[in-house]
Amino acid sequence: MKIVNEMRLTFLSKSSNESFARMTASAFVAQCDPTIDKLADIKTAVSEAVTNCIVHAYRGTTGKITMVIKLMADYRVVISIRDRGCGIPDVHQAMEPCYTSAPSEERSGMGFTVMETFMDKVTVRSKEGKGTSVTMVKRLIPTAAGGAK
Amino acid sequence: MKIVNEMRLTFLSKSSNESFARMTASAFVAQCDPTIDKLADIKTAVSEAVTNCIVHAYRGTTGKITMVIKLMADYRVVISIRDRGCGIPDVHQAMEPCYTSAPSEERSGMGFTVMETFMDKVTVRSKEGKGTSVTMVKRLIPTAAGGAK
Amino acid sequence: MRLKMDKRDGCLVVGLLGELDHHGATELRETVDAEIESAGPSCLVLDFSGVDFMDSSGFGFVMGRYKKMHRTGGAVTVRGARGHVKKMLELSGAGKYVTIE
Amino acid sequence: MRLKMDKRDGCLVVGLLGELDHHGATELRETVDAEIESAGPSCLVLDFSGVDFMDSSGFGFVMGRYKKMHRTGGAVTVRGARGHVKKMLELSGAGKYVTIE
Ligand SMILES: Nc1ncnc2c1ncn2[C@@H]1O[C@H](COP(=O)(O)OP(=O)(O)O)[C@@H](O)[C@H]1O
Ligand SMILES: Nc1ncnc2c1ncn2[C@@H]1O[C@H](COP(=O)(O)OP(=O)(O)O)[C@@H](O)[C@H]1O
Repeated sequence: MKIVNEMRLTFLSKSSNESFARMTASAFVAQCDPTIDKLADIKTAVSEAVTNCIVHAYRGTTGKITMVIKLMADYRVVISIRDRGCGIPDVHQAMEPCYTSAPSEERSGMGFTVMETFMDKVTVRSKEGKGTSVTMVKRLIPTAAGGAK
Repeated sequence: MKIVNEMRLTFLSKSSNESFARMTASAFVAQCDPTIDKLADIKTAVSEAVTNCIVHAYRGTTGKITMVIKLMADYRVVISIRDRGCGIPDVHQAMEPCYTSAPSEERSGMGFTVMETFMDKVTVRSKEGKGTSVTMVKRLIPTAAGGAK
Repeated sequence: MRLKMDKRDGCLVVGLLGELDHHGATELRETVDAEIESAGPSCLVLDFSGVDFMDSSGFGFVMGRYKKMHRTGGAVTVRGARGHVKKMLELSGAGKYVTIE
Repeated sequence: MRLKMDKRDGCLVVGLLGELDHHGATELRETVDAEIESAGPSCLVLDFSGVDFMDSSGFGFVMGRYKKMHRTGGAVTVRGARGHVKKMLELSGAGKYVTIE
């Protein structure tokens, strides 16, 4: 499928960059004229993935986070957020609702659940000691089969 | 001088990305609590440099533009915007007010003048056939010598 | 994030202003907890009408305050959430522990 | 960008809404020029009160319309610019050619 527009952003794992990453994603996706609701869904999912890099992947250190966003000709938005942090030993367990490795820090374990609720597809690839990449897809206009706009 | 925060954004030379680049710069610099005026100055300078990549560097083609922003511990913001486009044969001439190589497209030749007016320092490096990089510095809080905030 | 704190009839009313993400929650937590400890209110009202954005870090923030209040038998109410923030609160399942108005 | 066009006493009044950068100027140019050609106004008023942002592409847009109007002896007025947009218009030196109100 043809890519209509594409961006790549690299930034440091500082918590003040969480809102920056959301705003950047939102400003880029805004080019497709999404509904306010869909834009809020995307901002929330981006926030979860970026926060995980800061809180978990680079725990106690500062590393680089990369966010790539592709706007596809069929109105799908593909967002991937990558870190080179500690990795996830058991991705299946990590994605279960309420599972968190940091309950003492008031993490709810709902980050992946939120991503899966608000995006159409979430894929996680991770390697211990190497890092994690989360790829999320959202359709901005339902496909013909899915009904009208 | 210590870098407090840093980002790197790569995007395509499409005119719809002009406002995206401005918004991203603005969202990142907003972390330093700049005045609204200084934020507008930065957005304008970014817009000029990015537009030049789209209009001049990659004329008739689509290429990649990279924007790097560094927030320094002394409240300076350093923004560099780079392309791998056609380059500028005579940088001195290009920076003169009202010089433009594209008068028929309603370019005013005032892009560099605007950058120099709104930023504290503008440095241009260019190589024909290789590309151009524009580095701009803005002090968000005047130095002690320059008076109070 | 910014905060407005107010005491009314033994209740501590905390108005949150801004974006309740991990960064924002970290900024607030200590201030709110210090106030709970010094005032010892029997109920805590979190006024979300000024919250423009919330992610799952917001769930953690609400549940953390619930746990703290619960230790002394106090109750927590979340009030005034709108739009996306309201949708998020519903998703969180926090309604089992705190009153959502 | 969006446009509002209106005719008043032989004047074409064009209200610009949005950000007047290279992208925005490119979107508008043809529409405004087509209207100038069909209506043949003796003056053109560019209402900038809805312009939130302008860079040097905006100078080119104003001067381009000035040149077009000038060919038939028409005048151009720019009205309602605020804040940063006003500062930009002053910097442009366009005031030598068009009336800035
Ligand atoms: N980028 C990451 N790097 C390392 N571990 C991660 C990453 N993202 C998620 N995890 C792990 O997956 C768990 C569940 O993540 P999530 O559902 O977002 O909940 P929470 O962030 O509240 O813990 C985390 O507690 C952590 O152990
Ligand atoms: N990134 C670039 N790549 C190639 N040429 C450039 C670039 N930026 C500027 N130039 C050259 O410098 C000239 C002056 O630029 P500027 O002052 O911004 O005015 P304008 O964009 O209105 O022409 C341009 O007309 C062009 O010839």
